[in-house]
Amino acid sequence: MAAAHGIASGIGGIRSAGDLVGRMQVSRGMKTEAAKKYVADKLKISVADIADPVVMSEIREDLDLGRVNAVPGAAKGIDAKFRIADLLDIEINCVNKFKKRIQFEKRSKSNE
Amino acid sequence: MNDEILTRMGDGERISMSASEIKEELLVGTKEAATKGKVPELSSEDLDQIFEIISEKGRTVSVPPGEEIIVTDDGCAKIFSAGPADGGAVLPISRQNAVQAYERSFAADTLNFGHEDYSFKPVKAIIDCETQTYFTTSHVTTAPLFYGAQPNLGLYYRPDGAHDNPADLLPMGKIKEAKASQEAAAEQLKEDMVFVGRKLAEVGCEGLNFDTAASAGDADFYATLKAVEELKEKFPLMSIEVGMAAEFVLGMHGEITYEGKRLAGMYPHDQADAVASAGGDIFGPAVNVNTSKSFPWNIARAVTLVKHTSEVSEIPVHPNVGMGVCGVPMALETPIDCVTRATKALVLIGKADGL
Amino acid sequence: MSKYTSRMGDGFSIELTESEIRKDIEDGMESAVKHGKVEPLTDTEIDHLLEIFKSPDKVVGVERGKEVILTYDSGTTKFKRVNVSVSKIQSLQIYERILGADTLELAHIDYSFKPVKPIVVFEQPILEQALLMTIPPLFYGAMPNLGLYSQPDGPFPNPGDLLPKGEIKEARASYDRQIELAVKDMVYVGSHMYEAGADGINFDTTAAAGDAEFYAALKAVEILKSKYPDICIQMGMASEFVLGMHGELYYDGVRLAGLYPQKQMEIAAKAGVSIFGITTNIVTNETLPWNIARAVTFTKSCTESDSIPVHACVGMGVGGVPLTLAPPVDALTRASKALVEIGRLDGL
Amino acid sequence: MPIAHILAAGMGGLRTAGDLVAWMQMTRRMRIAEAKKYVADKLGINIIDLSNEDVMYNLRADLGIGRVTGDPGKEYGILAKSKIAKLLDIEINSVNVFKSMM
Repeated sequence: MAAAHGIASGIGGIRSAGDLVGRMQVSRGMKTEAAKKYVADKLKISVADIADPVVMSEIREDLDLGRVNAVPGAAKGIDAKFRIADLLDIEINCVNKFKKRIQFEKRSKSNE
Repeated sequence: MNDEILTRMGDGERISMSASEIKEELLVGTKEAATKGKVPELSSEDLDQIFEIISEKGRTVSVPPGEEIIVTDDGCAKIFSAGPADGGAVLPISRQNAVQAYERSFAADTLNFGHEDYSFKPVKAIIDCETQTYFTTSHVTTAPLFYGAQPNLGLYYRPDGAHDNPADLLPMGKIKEAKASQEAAAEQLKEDMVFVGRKLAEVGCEGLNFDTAASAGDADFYATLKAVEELKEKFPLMSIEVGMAAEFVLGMHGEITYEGKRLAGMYPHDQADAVASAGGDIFGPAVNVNTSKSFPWNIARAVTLVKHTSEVSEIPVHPNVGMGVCGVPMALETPIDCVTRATKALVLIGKADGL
Repeated sequence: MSKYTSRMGDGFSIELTESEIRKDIEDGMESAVKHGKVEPLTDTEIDHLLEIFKSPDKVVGVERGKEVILTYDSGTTKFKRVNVSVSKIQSLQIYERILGADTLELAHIDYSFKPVKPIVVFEQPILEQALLMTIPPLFYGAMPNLGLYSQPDGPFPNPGDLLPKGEIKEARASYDRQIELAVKDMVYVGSHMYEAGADGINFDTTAAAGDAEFYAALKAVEILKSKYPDICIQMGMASEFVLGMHGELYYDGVRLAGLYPQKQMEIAAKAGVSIFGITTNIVTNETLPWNIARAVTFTKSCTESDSIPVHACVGMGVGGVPLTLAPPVDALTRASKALVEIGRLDGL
Repeated sequence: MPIAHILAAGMGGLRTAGDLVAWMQMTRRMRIAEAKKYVADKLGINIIDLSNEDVMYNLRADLGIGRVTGDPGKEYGILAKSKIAKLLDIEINSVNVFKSMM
């Protein structure tokens, strides 16, 4: 059933920008139109391109946001979410937790 | 000092003892078990043999060829895919994958899987999922496949279950009410165990493991025995293993009898007799570990109780040799030196048929 | 006169003429208007629905640019239930990389908060590992399922036994105590999973046991939201109408018994819910056009107001999907398209 | 921990004859010595060889009762168990259920 809904009306997850629009609903409670516009603005693309796997595939590759094809060396999980949080200017719970676990701020400071 | 031998405490802490200290601990341990369980002490030859096992130089020890026994377990799938609280490694593989890995990669004699919440009551709600998984897994495995769950009578008391909690009633002196509550809860537990057992038997279950039986005392044990009786009568081909929670059946009720024998206060040899009478095929005794005593003390104690059970039992005896039972220290990362020494002693001196 | 293939609410295939479809659409809409006291569809919307049902294609889809976010109930258990031998993490990876899911959901096979409580420590490390290797937002989901708190499963007298005997006061007292325990369990599980890094908690099939369950879920949401202001909470409903099993429970001055979707959503938003999951029931002996028109009318009443994102529950027997174990894709995709394009959903 | 038990005292499952001896405990309640003798007699080998990989690996292939290596085209799972039931003259519940479906 999930596959049929995905085909009929889903944005397409990490094939396109579905997860990014989803993030805006999850993090800011945005309605779909507002969430799509927000993401499109951040990506500097038109709203129509949000669900386009060809456009989004290139953008995801350029920004290293994780792609549906598990390309070697490319972001696949938490590293992609680090970038997504920065890109969309949102807080992601597990990213924050992960930062805490690796003492991210302390390390960043010592690297400066 | 050259004669110092490395061993551990019951909580896993590494210690060293002299040969004479270990021998003394073994003697005191067997005496303690003999007094409590009203069973014979180990002979001096037996104690010498355990001493030899403890003092072997190698980190791990094993039985000689030809003396191997059958290993049953309480949910091998868990060691791969369950959470650390259950001793698991949280590998991202399914239960079926885990069982297959256990059979093919670790060459286990028997296999076992169960629900994440390893008790019969929670299994009832998802029985279709469990029977389906059992059915397909049994078709792709060759070694005998058990399904395991705990009777866990505690789930039938408030706040989780429907019956008044005896632990609330007893301190108030409401003995009669506590007994009535346990009897009603035991009846419900038995119904659930028979329901789950029946569903599994109908898809071809080869073995059902009632694990950690009597954890809530004599009423828990009674419900288990009654369920075994009923299931064995209906499905004689489904083998039943009953593993115990502790060496001693707590008399939370106090007056429950099975075939004329009072269940409260039963030690392993009597428990084995009750399980065999009910129709159980394999009995798993559990002997508690005292964390403030040494490994030699604990293993001598465990072997004493298991040996007598093996001598009098009419069915195969598979001691539970897990964390905190039958000599294995009470530590989440159980030390392999003690695990293998406990295994060897229980098999060679305790005359276990399996583990 | 040409006929169009459609289905009944139980999934059986039927043929309808254009006028029959139009009549069923109007009747289904009327049913929603009458029961939910909501606005009817416009003529243009009715025409749009008609076109969806007249389409000869087996599978239909939304217009380009109108795609929405998909959330999932009982996410990982779907694989286990159909006996696909993969772990929960593998299931999530399949959702992410094979199905192109916008969001993910981790869940226990016994999909209620109460049974999760004893195994929450097993769920946490799975969630932690899944979070490291997946990208979309990850929910943890379970049902409030108040039924588990009454006898024989739970500790309190069963209102289902008390009510037929006329013991109304006793039944209400039992509900009050059930609410207390259920809130505790929901907050316990929700807190543990959020602390482990979940992006959100999904309260699925809420109010299945009526107004007492709805009240308990709202209270739990309120507590979680005050503990974790950034938490995303999705609340999917069990049905279009909150059963008044208790009858006298109020939240923020509003009586919960008898609430239809629009009011349910308003109350949920007040409690702190971030995404509302509207549910509309199926009438199996009515046609698909009747059922979908009805679902769309209810849905539009929620999405028209300026509120939180609305994701419809569009599963077996709800949201216009026939009540059958293998829902036909022609019916399912028509429900999907109609609810998104006319119901103006934010997701489903 | 079960892996430590297997190494210290286990018979070796499909590597040797561990599963066969287990079947006898489960279906006939045989104690370990009796079960080993029964299986050894059925296999026509010495008891000591029940846990001898050198003997059992080839014997399992000859008898078609499944091997730990899961050889392609050879018996495993329910098919191996149906042959084990015949070999040991026992009834295995899953095999009976499977046969009733055929």
